[in-house]
Amino acid sequence: MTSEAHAAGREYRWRMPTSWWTRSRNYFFYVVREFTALPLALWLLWLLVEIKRAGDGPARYSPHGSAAFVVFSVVVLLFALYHSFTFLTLAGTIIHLRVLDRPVPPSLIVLSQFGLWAVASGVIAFVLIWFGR
Amino acid sequence: MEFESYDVLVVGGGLAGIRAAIAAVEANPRVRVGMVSKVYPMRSHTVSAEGGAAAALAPDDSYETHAFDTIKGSDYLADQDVVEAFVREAPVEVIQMEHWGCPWSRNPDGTIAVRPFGGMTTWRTCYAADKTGFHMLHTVFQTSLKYPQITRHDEAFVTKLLVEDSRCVGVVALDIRSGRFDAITAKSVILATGGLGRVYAFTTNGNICTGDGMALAYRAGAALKDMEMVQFHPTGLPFTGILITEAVRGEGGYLLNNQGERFLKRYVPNKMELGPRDIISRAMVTEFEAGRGFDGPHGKYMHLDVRHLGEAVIDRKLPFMRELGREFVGIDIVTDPIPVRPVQHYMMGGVDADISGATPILGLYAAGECANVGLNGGNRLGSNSLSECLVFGAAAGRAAAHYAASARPVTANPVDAMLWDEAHRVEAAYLEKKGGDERIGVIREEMQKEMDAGAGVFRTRDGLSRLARNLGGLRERFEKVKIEDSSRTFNTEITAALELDFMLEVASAITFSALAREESRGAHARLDFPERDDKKFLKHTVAFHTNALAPRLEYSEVTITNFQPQARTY
Amino acid sequence: MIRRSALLHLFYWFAFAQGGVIAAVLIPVHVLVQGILGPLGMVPVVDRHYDTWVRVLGNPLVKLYLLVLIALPFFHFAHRLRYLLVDLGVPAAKGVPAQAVFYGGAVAITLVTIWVLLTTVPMSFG
Amino acid sequence: MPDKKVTIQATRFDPDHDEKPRLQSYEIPFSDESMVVLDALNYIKSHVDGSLSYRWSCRMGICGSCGMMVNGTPKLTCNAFLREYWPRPVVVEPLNNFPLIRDLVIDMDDFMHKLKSIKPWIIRKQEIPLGSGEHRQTNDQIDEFRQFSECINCMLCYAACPVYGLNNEFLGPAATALARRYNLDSRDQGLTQRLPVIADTEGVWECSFVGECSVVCPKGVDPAKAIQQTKLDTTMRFVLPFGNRE
Ligand SMILES: Cc1cc2nc3c(=O)[nH]c(=O)nc-3n(C[C@H](O)[C@H](O)[C@H](O)COP(=O)(O)OP(=O)(O)OC[C@H]3O[C@@H](n4cnc5c(N)ncnc54)[C@H](O)[C@@H]3O)c2cc1C
Ligand code: SF4
Ligand code: F3S
Ligand code: FES
Repeated sequence: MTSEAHAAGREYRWRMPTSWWTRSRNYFFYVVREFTALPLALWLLWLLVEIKRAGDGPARYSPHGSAAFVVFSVVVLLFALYHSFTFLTLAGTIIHLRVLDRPVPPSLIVLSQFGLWAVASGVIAFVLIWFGR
Repeated sequence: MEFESYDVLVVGGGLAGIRAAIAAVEANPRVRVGMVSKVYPMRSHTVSAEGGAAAALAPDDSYETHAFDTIKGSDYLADQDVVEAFVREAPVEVIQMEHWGCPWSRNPDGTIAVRPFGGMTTWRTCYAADKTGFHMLHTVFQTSLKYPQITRHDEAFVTKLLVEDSRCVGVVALDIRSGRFDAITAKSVILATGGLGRVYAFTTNGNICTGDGMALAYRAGAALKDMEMVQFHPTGLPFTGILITEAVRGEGGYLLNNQGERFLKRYVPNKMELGPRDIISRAMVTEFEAGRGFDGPHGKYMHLDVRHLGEAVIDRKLPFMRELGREFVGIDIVTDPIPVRPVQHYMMGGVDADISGATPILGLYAAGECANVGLNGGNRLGSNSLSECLVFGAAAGRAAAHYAASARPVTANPVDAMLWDEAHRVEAAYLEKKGGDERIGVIREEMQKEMDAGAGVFRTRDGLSRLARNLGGLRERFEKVKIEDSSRTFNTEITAALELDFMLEVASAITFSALAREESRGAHARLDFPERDDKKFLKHTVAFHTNALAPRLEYSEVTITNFQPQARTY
Repeated sequence: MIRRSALLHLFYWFAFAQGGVIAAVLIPVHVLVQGILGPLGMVPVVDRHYDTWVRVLGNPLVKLYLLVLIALPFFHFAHRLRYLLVDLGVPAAKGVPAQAVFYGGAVAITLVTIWVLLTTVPMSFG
Repeated sequence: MPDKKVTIQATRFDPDHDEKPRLQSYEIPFSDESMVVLDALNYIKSHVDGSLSYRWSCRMGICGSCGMMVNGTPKLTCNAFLREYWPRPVVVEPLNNFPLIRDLVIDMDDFMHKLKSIKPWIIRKQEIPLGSGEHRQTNDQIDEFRQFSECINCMLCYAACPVYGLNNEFLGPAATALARRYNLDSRDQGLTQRLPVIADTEGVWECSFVGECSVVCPKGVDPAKAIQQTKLDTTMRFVLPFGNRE
């Protein structure tokens, strides 16, 4: 009788179809966002192999370079950018900072995240190329 | 059929009802309280109140001025002892709400801020942006969840009061979800069922405001007081009737006619936009008649202009108004004037109750908009109603808990029979009836149109007599109503029928009370009797239910303490 | 007080968030330079030549960096893929065994990375 | 446009007679540009089929009772304009992810329990007496939690959240937002009492930040933000050296 004690037997139970994520664009992009983990993981494993190969000796050392690998990397890059973009944007909604007792607007946080990303990418690219001469 | 029993049963989960439930528990922690509501409590119509709640909190304010403003606003029909008690309690209740978490808007020093409101001589309306009722309702509702003594019956529709030897011992409620009738008994019952705006076509009130509690009490033998006093708010959006809060004028908005003129200078020159609602509504209708209104697809309207306030003020103080403008009219109030016209808004009349909410029926109390404790008289001042729900909700809760402590328990025997009778009455009238060809929706719409035409801003004997006749006709047609829904589960057609039944009841109480008051006072403006007549009508109209359409009318004295009636000019 | 099992989720989430930042900030440029520009010969890259690659890999700071770059994101990936499986209708991915597999996997990859980094090129501060 | 019509397809389900829900089509006059989906339902109930059941009250987007799926998206029907769908038919279904009681009416019990479980009231170690007046609170302090206090309990966010759809035990968006509303209120001291519920296994950790809850929220509450912030705050309490681990 109280709302706490209703018999729920006669209700129709809604079931989520497993294909729920194909039903709206937002859901689809969410699944893509989560899926970025897989290609990124594979690429890091490749990097690990590349490091391991440094033990092969000067004569037998052969870095990855096939066309297939480049194509794979291009695909991974797209996923990686999508991951970075979504992750850094969303972080802006999470981080709740106060400076001088005033909340920092989320847009500023997002901006600084992207700034950090740009700087880090620049430095890393420089190092990778500079020491490769 | 089940049988639940409480010490105190509250009918209504709005601001008044929940405040009463908490007050009962705080008065006596051993009291078991039941709370019945036909919608989940946070859906109650209190949620739509925008402007604020009045309390003499500001340092430059005083109880006397709040009392005087309220009494003058009521056109001297308020009971002055009630008003005096009210103005003292209101600040306490506002602070109590603050302690429960209500996000009142604040002054820079962190104290509760106040804003100006119509008919108030100083700033005394506490507000939570422009969603005051929403925040207050959610605050009390969420706070009520912490009391294990309170048991809720959500989505249960009260169809009848159980009265035994002129003592109220509970209610019969239809559990909407299961379609089952239950007797819920209690040593005392508090009605807090809100207003009746839906008897009008053009109203700010929600779908649930159908005057149920008033009709329930009326049929049980209690009286309805001052039912002719129906408030029309000057600024509703045409078509939807959505309210544009008085706070818009409080914050400095202008009312303009089609000449671009602040026409209120002819009606309330000293107050302008901050005049009381009844006078401004009449001024607008008068201007319409003189051809100075705008013409729209939904009738005439005026402009409410806030453009000069600037975007920053609007976003800080009136964000919900901007949202409503954008969503429901497709305008941005920062750059466009808002179309508005008078709209039914509030019921000053209601169940005749004393200062503690007690009615002449033993164990039956009433609070909030469904009650008439004598606070509002002929015209309620904006923002007094939310405070009224708090002050008199709490008073009724305490009085009911006190009464319950000494009352003898309710016996099952007559209750069972009454439950059975009531369940049969409703089933025979709606579920099992054969034949009938009238649609609920059609009768309701006709009633609403009739009420708008006959019992609106201005009234005449002819109009009211015609309305009375037509209500009689509608009552007959209602007997032939057809229910298409045969299900027991969540049958909202039955509840709509029950509501229409109640509305026809209160509509006739309004009509006959208005017909008998041959003067103009407060919201009751008779074109055939344009003057106030203190000799004959400084009295409350008290209507009793009869078996005929017309009630039996009596009159009772108005309590006057410190403020002698004067002419009411602004 | 938070329950122990919930506390575990707190640490998973913490690792997920840290790994996510690392992945977001560091990975794209590595993929671009080492996976695309280098192999296409558009710029010289350190891992395209045995000598430069070995010289850099000997640096302990580089080793530490590579550990962070490779290992931490796997805690992020493990978390995401586990939740993705749940979302796609594999409730078993919630259970303790699945937690052991996914986060255990990330730990395993961390260990392998450490092993590779320690065994391939000896440390040198040159 | 005197004769404009609009087709409404509404879910019908009566547990007394039906195994499962079905759609019923109604063609009704589209007489005014400002008509909303709820007006269409009201027209049907008043003039075509009195047995259609649904909830509504305020018609101004504040009572939170009229949430339904409109063409597959959770919406307040009093705020969903027909002109945005016309001339295509408008499909009106009950909110996803909830048990269905009747036609367009869903079962709210689960949320009512969850709401209570997060203790949505001010908790203080020491009450201050009424006589000593109000707590001082600046508008800045209110801004901390204002957004999360705007929730009208309309359940659109629950209907949009796939995680809730898969697991009804999940505390979910609105309840977490309300918990955060109280935790951020300068008058409240109840965080440690709420943590065991919000930071439980079925609490914030279940959320995988789909974010759709915030997209559909009609009041800008951003419950997704409330959840992620709760994750971060709670985590910091445990991992920072001087965090309060109570
Ligand atoms: C748009 C709008 C704006 C307003 N703004 C202001 C303002 O700024 N300031 C101010 O002071 N006042 C304002 N008012 C007036 C004020 O909001 C109301 O008078 C007040 O909220 C009424 O509260 P209540 O508790 O009496 O009733 P309600 O909040 O209407 O609650 C009624 C309760 O009774 C229950 N109920 C009704 N019938 C039954 C039944 N048969 N069985 C079971 N339960 C039943 C309902 O479910 C509901 O829970 C405004 C009103 C409107 C419409
Ligand atoms: S958070 Fe938004 S969508 Fe969810 S219930 Fe509250 S108002 Fe509705
Ligand atoms: S949609 Fe659901 S998964 Fe989280 S961010 Fe919102 S609660
Ligand atoms: S009817 Fe109240 S929110 Fe739509």
